[in-house]
Amino acid sequence: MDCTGLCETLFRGGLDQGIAQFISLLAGVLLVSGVPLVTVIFLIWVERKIAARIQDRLGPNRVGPFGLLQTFADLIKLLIKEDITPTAADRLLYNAAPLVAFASVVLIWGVIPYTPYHFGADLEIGVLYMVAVASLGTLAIMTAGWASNNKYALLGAFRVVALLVSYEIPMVFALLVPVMLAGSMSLLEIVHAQGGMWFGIMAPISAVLFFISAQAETGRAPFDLIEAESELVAGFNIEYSGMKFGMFFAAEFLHVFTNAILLVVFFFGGWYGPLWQEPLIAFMWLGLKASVLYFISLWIRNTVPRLRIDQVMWFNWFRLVPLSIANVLVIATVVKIMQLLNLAPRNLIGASFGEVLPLTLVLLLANIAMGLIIVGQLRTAGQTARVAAENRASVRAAIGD
Amino acid sequence: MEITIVTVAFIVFALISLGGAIGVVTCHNLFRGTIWLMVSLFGAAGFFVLLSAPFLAAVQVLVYIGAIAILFTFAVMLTRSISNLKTRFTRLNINIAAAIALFVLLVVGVIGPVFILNPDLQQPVSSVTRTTIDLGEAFARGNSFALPFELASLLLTAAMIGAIVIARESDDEV
Amino acid sequence: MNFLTDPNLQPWLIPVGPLLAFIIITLATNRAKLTPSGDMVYGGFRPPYGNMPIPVATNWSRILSISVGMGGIIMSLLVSWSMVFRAIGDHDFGSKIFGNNIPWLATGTSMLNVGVMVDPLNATLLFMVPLAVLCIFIYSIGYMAADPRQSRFFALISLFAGAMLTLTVSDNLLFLFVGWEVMGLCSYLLIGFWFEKESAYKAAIKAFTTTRVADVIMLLGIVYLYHVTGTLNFREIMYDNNGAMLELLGNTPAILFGSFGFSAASLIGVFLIIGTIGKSAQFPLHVWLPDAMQGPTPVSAMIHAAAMVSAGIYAIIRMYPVFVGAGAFAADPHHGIFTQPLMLMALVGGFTALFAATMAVAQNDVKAVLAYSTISQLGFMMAALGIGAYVAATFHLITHAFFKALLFMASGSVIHAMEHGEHHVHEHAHGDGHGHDDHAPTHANTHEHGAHDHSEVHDAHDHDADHGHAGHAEHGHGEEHAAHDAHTFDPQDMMNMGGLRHKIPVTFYAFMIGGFSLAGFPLITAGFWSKDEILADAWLGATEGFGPHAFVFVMLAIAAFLTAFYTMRQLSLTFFGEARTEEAAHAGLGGPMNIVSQTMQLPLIILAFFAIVAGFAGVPQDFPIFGSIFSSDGSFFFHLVERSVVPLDNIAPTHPPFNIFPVLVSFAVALGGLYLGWVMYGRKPLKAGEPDPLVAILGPSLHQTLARRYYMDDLYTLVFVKPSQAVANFVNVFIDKGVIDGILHGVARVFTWLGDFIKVLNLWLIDGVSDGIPHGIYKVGGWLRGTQTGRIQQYLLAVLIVTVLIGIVLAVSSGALAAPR
Amino acid sequence: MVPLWFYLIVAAALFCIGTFGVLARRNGVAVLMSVELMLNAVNINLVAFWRYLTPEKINGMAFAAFIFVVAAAEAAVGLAIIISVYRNRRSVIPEEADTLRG
Repeated sequence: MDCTGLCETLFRGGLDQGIAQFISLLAGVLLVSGVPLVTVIFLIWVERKIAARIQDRLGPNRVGPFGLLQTFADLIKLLIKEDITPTAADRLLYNAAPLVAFASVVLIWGVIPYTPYHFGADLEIGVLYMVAVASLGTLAIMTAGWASNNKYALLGAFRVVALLVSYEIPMVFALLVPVMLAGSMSLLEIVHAQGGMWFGIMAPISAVLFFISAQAETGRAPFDLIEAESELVAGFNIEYSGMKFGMFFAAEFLHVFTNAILLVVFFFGGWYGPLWQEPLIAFMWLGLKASVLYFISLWIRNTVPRLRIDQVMWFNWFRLVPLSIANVLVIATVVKIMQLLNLAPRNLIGASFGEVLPLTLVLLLANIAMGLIIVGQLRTAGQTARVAAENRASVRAAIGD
Repeated sequence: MEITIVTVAFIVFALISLGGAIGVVTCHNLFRGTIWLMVSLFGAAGFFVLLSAPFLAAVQVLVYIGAIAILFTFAVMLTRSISNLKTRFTRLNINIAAAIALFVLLVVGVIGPVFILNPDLQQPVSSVTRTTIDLGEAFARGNSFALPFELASLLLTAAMIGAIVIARESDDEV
Repeated sequence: MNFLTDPNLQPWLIPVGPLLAFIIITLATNRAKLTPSGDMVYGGFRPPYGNMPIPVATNWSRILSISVGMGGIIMSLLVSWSMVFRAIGDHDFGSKIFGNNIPWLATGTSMLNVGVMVDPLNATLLFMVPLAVLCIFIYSIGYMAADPRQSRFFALISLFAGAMLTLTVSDNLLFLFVGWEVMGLCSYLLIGFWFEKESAYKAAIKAFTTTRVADVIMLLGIVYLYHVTGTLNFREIMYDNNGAMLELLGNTPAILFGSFGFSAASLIGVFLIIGTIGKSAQFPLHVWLPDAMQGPTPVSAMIHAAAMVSAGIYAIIRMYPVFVGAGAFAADPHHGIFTQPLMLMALVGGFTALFAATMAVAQNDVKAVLAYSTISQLGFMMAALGIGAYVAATFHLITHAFFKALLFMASGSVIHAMEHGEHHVHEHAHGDGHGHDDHAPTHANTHEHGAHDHSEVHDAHDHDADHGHAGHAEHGHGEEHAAHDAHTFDPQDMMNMGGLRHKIPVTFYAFMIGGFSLAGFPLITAGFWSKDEILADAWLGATEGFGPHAFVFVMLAIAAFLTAFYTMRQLSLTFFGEARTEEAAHAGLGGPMNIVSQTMQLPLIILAFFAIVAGFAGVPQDFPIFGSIFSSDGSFFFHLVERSVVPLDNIAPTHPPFNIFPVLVSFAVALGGLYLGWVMYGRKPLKAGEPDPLVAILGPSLHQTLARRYYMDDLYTLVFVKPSQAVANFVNVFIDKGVIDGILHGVARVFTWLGDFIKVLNLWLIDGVSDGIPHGIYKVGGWLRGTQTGRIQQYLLAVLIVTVLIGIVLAVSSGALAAPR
Repeated sequence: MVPLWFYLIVAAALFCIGTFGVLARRNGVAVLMSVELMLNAVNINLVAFWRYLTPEKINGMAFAAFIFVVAAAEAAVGLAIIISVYRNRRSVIPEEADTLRG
């Protein structure tokens, strides 16, 4: 194992190499897992502020400047709260669930390339790893819902699992597109492959698909029927209190932001930005783009009403899944044809803007065509639904209901 | 033999997978059983990583833990069989004896003479390996695994349809 | 193996089209819907179906079967014509031929190959057959338009065409025989196509059995040939290594009559000729052909012109060198040396030509006349072959095919027109209330129904209205309808016709061309040239004083005279003068724009063209004027066929030098016959009900004899049918009922006694044992089923234990447990 | 370094535990889980053999992938069967589903 950077310094400093390696690795791990922990605290504040503004409120403004410290206050509150475990609960699982939930998010950060040089690990199968780890979250929520031995919790858990398992399918299909384009599953190479052109421009539909399914993965509105307060009191985490609840809470917020980052990495060129590419600037670009997307998701969350579970499922199985499959097929065909025509570089990594331009245009056209088809389809569906609703209403009026 | 990080990791994963397996076959509570199953499968995934098959590891986590195990939890809850059985086992002693006999046979009869005591199978793991890209190409190349791959997809489709048909409430019964 | 470019493989494609069409039509396009048979017309015959629902081909299947059939025949037409023109193109064609064969079945050591070939001889047929068949197809579209079984008709006729083409292109005798037999089957099915008519199915059976007799003998010949030579391939037998095989055949004495100077070649030849006599309806076995007129007219054209009868002659020409023979028993007809086969052919052919011509004179049925003339023309060919003039025979085969097909179809449209007139008459009769005074009202009623199935009936609907109960009313006395209809009006009887030339002019001119060609009208018609060839050959031999040639010449001359006579008679009776019946007065094909009339007239025009020009292909070179015009460098046809012949000098075709006498003779007989016919029938045409002047001339008894075909049928009935029936009756009464049944009953009684005894035995011995065994098995089973607990885990445990045991055994036995190495 | 037979031993143990589960558990779902364990043991063996004996080939990985497919199909169908059996006889105990007893 090579010994560079921190390890090298320590080694020169007279430490045994193995220990030096260990320390450097540990430092890396701590960094990678610490960054999100710190991030989430501010994320919560940001979210609350934005939600307040959207809902025409002030939001937290007492503790600290602009209520910046509000989250710390909540944190302390959660920490010092009594830690209740229901008597009939399955203790082990009940306590393990929050950890798994939070870990499933933090583990994703292990593969995210912040800059060309700063990343936890560059796995050959990064995308797969990411999806697999995310699926652990499902498990955690299921466990939590079941272990807390509460029917509302269990119902919530069922909904979560149904939701997540279903929406994983369009998500993975949407991720197939960047993987195909970059010819690799390593997130680092995917970002490198977007040096010429962002995949979000080559395949906007995939980006949208990923965004929607990510929104569902995190159980944000309009898919927030996991904790549909009005139906099942708080969903799977009804029995949780104190820091365990805090963990779920943090995990959710963090997951949203993580998805924003992933969206950037997969579709919006990671660290690439208009100006300099120095590591720090690159990190800023990543953060900036991620924040914009994060804001959009918050926006949607706070403005869109909640859907019924059957609507959610129908939308997934009858709209997203077919669309995502068709999307993959179309893009694969187009790319192959373009490569056969020598209009597209075999390997996008290191390809310049000029080289990928024709491919981009053609793919964009294909996507626009697909988009038009989808829109028309939705339009007709909506019209029929509206007509049906009006008929129902008129019938009701007729029978004086 | 010297203890390397690989050896340690191997031992850890072995403990995880075997412990999980024992948990699966012994636990009262089937929901825990599913959790144990996931643990065991996670250990297997670790083995795959050690064997430099990261793709398989990821697929293991994704497919087994993400899908199959969740399926099992559903089945457990749908059949209300979490802990509705007084006794866990049938013919415990015979079965234990049979399983142990099988293990002994495998170790003493096959693994021992063929692999342990065989000097030319003691070589360390070679450095050459194949990547996920090779696997993908193997699945796509006609003279390699393309046909089995398609057949596998066919099998999955058939299984899906069969599962739906079997598990669907027939319309006449309520 | 590229079937489209390689000329050696293309012959395979020739029969494929129609055969494929047969399969497709049979399997795919035979939709029929049950419709109450108002009374369907089956060839002018109304079966007493009352209102019984019968399957009628739907329009969809009609159209589809027509198009498929046409497609098939057109395909083979294109392929074969491309082959023919390619063949005519290159000049060393004949020495080299197009052909290809595959091993078919291994007979012991030798392998029997079947294959196809195109050589000059069957190239000529390949020019004629598909064209004629195509015309027949087109014709049947209109002719069968109203038939309830049209799609079946097209299937069968396609199979027929396919068989004919197979026979034509086959390069060995067995393959030829296959096509031959399939054609026999098809002719059976097609003659009996209207099996509602008793006469039709009787005729079918008659044709089938008659030809079968001949075919069996022919098969004997084939088998013997294969036994001697070990091959059936034409080239190998006759043409390859300049006739060694013929030498062999000629030198081996036959197994039968070997002592009477029969060589194997002769015996084989006689057998094959007998086969042909059956197929081509020569003298003793000609009886089936006139009856075959019961089939639809296109079938008559097919059988009597294009396909079947030609096949017989073709087979002989194909095997001609064998007949002529070589070696010790070699013949040289051009120098008066004959083998038995040649003699047989000369005698049979000459006799049949005259014999059939005399019968044709006295026939009143428009198709029967043609049938007999066919027999007689075939006699011409046989005779020509007998005297060695096989080029002339081939030539006559081709020309005859054209003008005879033309004549048949023309007569068919005449009949069609007559039936149309008949319906018109009866609608009319129905319309104004009173039919012919000799017709019962039910009869008019019947025909008013009969009007339905003709496409040119305009107001079929209001008939439909009262159709139902009317049909029910007729259920009771359906039979007498049949009888009634059968003899009320015969649309084929020439005595009922007359004056049709105004009604159906196209048919008239076509018929006239065909008739003149048949009669051998000098110089312009095809028939003249081919007949002249034959006569010239015969005359050449006769001048050198060979008996057979003289015989043939005389017979053929007289026959030709009669031919011209009855042709003229037929023409006059049919077309000239005034209509002798009301039906004839209203005859017609339903207007020129009618699809029926069009499809029925187009082929007539095509064939009329060929009936004239086909002759010019074979004009002798040294014939005055014409020779220099049409065959300045020798007769084209002669050269073509000549090239297909073996290089044996004794049968090398000799082209007789031009001699004025036979030409004058053929002039005389043709013109004389025509003139006589004109004098007797054309100049002052018959009035209605006026008797045939011929009767007066010949005297009723002789005329009756001719009309009754020399009582041949009665003779056969007396000689063959009656005795066999008597024998069968005797066998039935005495042998069956008396002896065999007696024995059987006796045996049965014995066994009954035995059975009673054994029954007693059973009760205490057998039952004891046979019940004990199942009981024991039951016990064992009951004990065994205890192991079938239905508990899967127990099964698995058993499996595991057994596995472990086997594993231990293997581990121990394989020494795996031995000390480590 | 880890020799091949480590993996084989572990896989054998896993297999035997799974066998025991299949044979002994009274609950159908548990039986299916044990089947999954056995399949995993097989998978480990396959990959181990591939990695140690024929690393230059791709077969080991490919077969493991196919085993995943088979496992997924097996789980789906098996659970469906168990659910329908439970629906019909209110029991998930294979021992009690013995309609075929002779």
